[in-house]
This record gives sequence, structure tokens and C-alpha cells, in this order.
Amino acid sequence: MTDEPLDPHRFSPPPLPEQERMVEAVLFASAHPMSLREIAARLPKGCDPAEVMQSLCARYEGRGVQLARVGDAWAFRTAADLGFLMQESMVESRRLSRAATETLAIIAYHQPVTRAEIEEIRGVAVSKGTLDQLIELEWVRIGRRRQTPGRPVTFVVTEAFLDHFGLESARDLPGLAELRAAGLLESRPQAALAPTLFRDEDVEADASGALADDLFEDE
Amino acid sequence: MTDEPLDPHRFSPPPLPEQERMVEAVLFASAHPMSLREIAARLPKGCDPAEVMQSLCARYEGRGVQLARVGDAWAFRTAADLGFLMQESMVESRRLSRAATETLAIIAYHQPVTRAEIEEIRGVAVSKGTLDQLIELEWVRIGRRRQTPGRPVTFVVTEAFLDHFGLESARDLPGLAELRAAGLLESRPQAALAPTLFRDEDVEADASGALADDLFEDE
Amino acid sequence: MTRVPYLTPVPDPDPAPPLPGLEPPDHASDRAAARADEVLVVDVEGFEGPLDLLLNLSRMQKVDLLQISVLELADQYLAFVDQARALRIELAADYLVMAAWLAFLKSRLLLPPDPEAEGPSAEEMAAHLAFQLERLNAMREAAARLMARDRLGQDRFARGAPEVVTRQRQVAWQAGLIDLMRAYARLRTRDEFRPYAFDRRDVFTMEQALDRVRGLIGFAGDWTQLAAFLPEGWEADPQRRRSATAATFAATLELARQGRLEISQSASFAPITIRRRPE
Repeated sequence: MTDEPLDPHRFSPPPLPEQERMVEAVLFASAHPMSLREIAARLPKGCDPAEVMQSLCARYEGRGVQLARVGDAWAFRTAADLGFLMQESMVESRRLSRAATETLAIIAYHQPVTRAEIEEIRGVAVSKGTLDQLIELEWVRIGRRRQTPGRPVTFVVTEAFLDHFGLESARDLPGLAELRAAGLLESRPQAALAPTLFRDEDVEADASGALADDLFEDE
Repeated sequence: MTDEPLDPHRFSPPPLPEQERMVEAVLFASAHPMSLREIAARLPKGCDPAEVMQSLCARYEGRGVQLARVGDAWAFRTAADLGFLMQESMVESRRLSRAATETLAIIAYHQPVTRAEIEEIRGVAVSKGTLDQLIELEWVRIGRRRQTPGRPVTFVVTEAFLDHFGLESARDLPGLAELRAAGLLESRPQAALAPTLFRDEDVEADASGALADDLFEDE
Repeated sequence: MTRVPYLTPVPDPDPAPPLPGLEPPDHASDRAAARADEVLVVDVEGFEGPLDLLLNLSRMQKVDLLQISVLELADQYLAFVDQARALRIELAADYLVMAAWLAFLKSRLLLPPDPEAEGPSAEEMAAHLAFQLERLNAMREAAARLMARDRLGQDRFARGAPEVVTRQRQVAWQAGLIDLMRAYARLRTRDEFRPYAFDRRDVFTMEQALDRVRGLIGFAGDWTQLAAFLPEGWEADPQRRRSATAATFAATLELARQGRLEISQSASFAPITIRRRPE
């Protein structure tokens, strides 16, 4: 083990078919998506996982287990059409409230989005538990602060979100192009056009600011 | 459920390649190895997992993951030759604590040595964690008991220790006089010094002689 | 004035569409009877805020959201709020804010536009409301589509028995043996600790030379060459001889300074001789 080649030029990397086997093994072993960098870190020096990913994908095309791209990462997942066989392994997920699913959709389609923006779209204050629940599910995380007065915190969806909903990237959200074309994803200045339904925007910004400071450091 | 075909001949089972996909998915998703009976219970009626298993095994022949038989059951496993990929070797250069280094040194120079003797030389009690750590590192092992009252256990260094420190035997360790001659008793760093400095035969004999009568008579 | 679709009342063959959340259907004519019935159920809880209520009301217009009549919507909303009030149901503040705003919007829509008025026109406000409703509706549909996807743990599954990656911690020892020897040396020399030690195998110190010359000088009543004072075993090796010579010479100088001996040299580079200083 200690004799592992340290100098990449000392030993040439394994041939591609062997690298493919290695990537296959590493990805199979993991329940979570792995980025190319993470994969490479596990392979012998000089291997290039990106190179073999395509052929590995092709190999599992149409199989019961498939290679799925999740953001910058990859994971093996069972084919969606065979879900019915796995009823017993099904994770009984707590049904999300309508508020939670709507909030999730708004974050996914409008990200990065502030709490005030979510409230404007839904026309109702975001109740305390909703965002917490989504963050706890690891579907939503806190993004960078918006560079506007109050520097409100923003929310974005995570890789786990993509993984859960079988999306390669947030760009693959269903209907995204149509919604954008219809102008429904633009944030329009709404001052004076609509009633102010909740007055706690400042407090809100403050509160989420405090949260962000507590938990996350953006750069 | 009640509409499930009870008569296996009423509906024909899915074609073999489809069954293969199903078994593949079911085994992949299962948290435990599955027996043929368990697999059959998951598949549509009329499927024959035994037959499918054979072709599935063949399909994974030579791949990075293989179908492995675990008792009566089946599971996906990393190919044996790729087991090394499942180890994330983190080379962490951490220094042994001073207590551990000293204890190791005493064992190396005085082996076989009892705990009481180590404590006598160090002048402080040896914590259990220190010896455990050295044993866990496989640099120290337990030797034979000393034939004295209480028959205390002795500690000796291992092959792995010699290997790690590049020594032929523990007797190769330089004695005090050599340490001094090599400037190792100075306070300034001497990292560049290699053990080959002390190959001098005469000094060797001298040093080990001095060592032996230092404290202990080995049998 | 351009014809803006959401401002046009949509003709509806059914003059009294049922309001969601209010049962039995309440419209102006029925209201008294319904109140008498006292079986009215106002389900404000079922709505996620006034916008949600508006969206539900707009659905009853059975038209594209872009074609809704904001006027009619305003009427329906206000009727709903009236109803709730009549039933002494406490509406959340935001429902009332929306009602006030809609009433204001309605009046602006019905009156001829005031050319002096500042701010957004009634049409702009109505258009924005229509946009908000459409956007909320779009997000609601997007949420439904999202939830209907093949989800992990329900339709797609991860490896059920992921293999454990053992973290092998390899401790690298760059100066391992040295550490070991130092540690040992530290222990063994604890009692004879000297802050600075230097092995002077090839160095004859002045102290050593002084001791030696002091001892020997008593016998040197006559001029004797300095070389004769060199210690034994230091003559052969050039390095050792040099060190011994220098030390011995320095020692004689010191003793001369103390008046213990005399030094003489007949010429440059001639041998140096010393003798005990006569009493």
C-alpha cells in the first residue's frame, strides 16, 4: 500500500477498460452521487474518470440500473420504470404540505430567490417550518446574499434535490423554458402595483441574515 | 393485489432480458443479500430468478462489480481485485505524541520491557492509550511474560516497526554515545541525518554493550 | 381606450357561480336564506392567503388566467369577505388588506381615468394582479409536475447496501527514526543534561591545553619547543595537530600573560620555544 505510485509519470495509468471497471466499482459502492473529482481521488494517479464516463453510461443504457448525472456528479440509480418492484424498499416520505411543495418549486425555478420574493409570489408569508423542512431534507440550501439593501439571504436548490427528482441540473426543470418565455420567472418591480400583504419584510431580512451568519459563510 | 394473476399460465412472464433488468434493479436496491426466493417474491409471477441469475452473473463477469453469492443469497459486490479502491488512504502526517514516541523508543531499546520498566525510565506513568496506540499501529506487540513475581507482560517491537523505521533489527539502533557523536543530543534540528551515519562497527559494539547493562538483563 | 381582456366582465350564463369555501353557494340573492340556514361553512383555512383565494375564484371564470376579468374577480372576493364578516369569522389581516386594495382598484377601474393622477394606472395594477395570479398558478403546476417526477426512494433507488469506504489513515513519518532516537537520548540524558553539547573529538580545547601545559611547565626550566607540549596522539592527523598546536600556543600566551612562563622565537616562522619563568 505504501508502494502506491506517487509519481504520476513513473507508472502509466491503467488502460481505459480497466479505468472503466474502477469507476464502476467506486460509483456502485456509493449511495450518494460522486463528483468526478471525488472519483478521481479514489483511482490510481493519472486516471481520468471523465474519459470513461461516457462508455460506462452507454454500457448501462437500458439496464435495470442506470448511470445518472446529478449536477457535477454521477450515481447509479435503478431505472424509474422498475420502481414498482421496490415497493418494499420504498421510503415512506412525509407528505410535503402544499406550502412546502410550492415554496420548493419557487426556489427551484427562481433561484437564487429571497424569502421576500417567495412571499411575493405566493402572496403569503412563509411560515417558519416550511423552509426549515426543505433545508432539513437537504433539498434547499442558503446561497449567497443578494447585493441589495439589507443584503438578504437567498435560497437555492441542492444536488440532493436534483438527485431526488432525477434532474441532471436545475436547467432541466420541467417547463422551465416555457415559463421563462411567458415572462413568469422574471421578477418585476411591483412597488405600488400590488397590496403589501405582509409588513415584516425588514424583520424577515434581518432574521434570515442572522441565520445565515450563524450557519454559513459565503466566501 | 387481489387482481394479481393467480394462475401462472394466465399471463406469460416478462421476457428474460426484462427479468434480468428487474433482478438487477432489485438486487441493487436491496440493503441485504437476497435469496432466490426473496427475489422471486418481488418479480411478477412466472419469473425464474435462477435462470436470470446465471445470465446476469455472466453479464457482470469481469466488470468492476460482480454478483456474489453470499450463502444462499445474492448481492452486488466490488470485484475482489478492486478492493483497494474502497480504501481511501489519507496520508496524514501526524506526529506521534511525545509520550508515545518515548514509550516506543524505550521499547525499541530495551525490549522485552515491562510497563513498570517503561515507567521507571520515563519517570511517569504510561497511559493505556499510549501503548494501545503503538499496538494498533502494529509497531509494538506483547511479548512473553517476564518470569518474575506477578509474571508481568512484556512489550517488544514488531517486524512492521523495523520495516517502517528501516532497521534490520532493534540492535541496529544507535547507542547513546553515537547519538551524541551524531549531534543528536543537541537541541538544533538534525533532520538531514540518516541512520547510515552510525554504521561504525566498533561504536556499534560499544553502544549495544552500554545499552545492555544499562538496565535489564535479558534472561 | 384599448380593450384589455382582464377588464372586461366575462359573460357567464350562470349568474351565480359557487364560491369555493362557502357552502351552500352564496350570491347576493341567496345570502339571506343561507344566513338563516346557519349551515354555512367558511373554510378560510383552506386557502394559502388572499392570492390563493383569488386564484381559486378566478378558476370559476373558466377562462385563461390572462383573460380573467379583474373586475368580476374583485366582486367575488369582496363578496367572500362580506360573507365571512357576516358570519363573524375573523379574517386574517392580509385578506382584509387585499379586500381594501381590490375595492380601491375596482373604483379606479370604474371611474374615468384621472389625467392628473400619479403612480400606476388602474390598468397597470389590474395587469399586475393578473400576472401574479398567473405566476402563482404556474408555480403551483410546476410543483405538481415536480412531485410527479420519478423520485428517489419511490421510483428510483440508490444502492441499498453501499459499500463502506474504509478511511485508511496513514501516518507519514518524515523523521521517524530521528524522533525515536532523540526521544531516547532525551530520556537517557535527562540527568546529565547539558544545554549545548558538541562532540569535540578533533578539537583540543584551550582549557585542555592549559591543564596540560600548566602540568608540564614545571619541568621546563630550559627553553623547550612548543611542539613538545602537544598531547600524545595529536601529532599525526593534520587536523588534530593543527587544533592541538593552536590550543597549546594560546595556552602558553595565557600563561605568559599570567607571568608563569616566557616565550621566545628567534625569527619569523622559527620554532617557538618556552620555558618556566625563572623565580
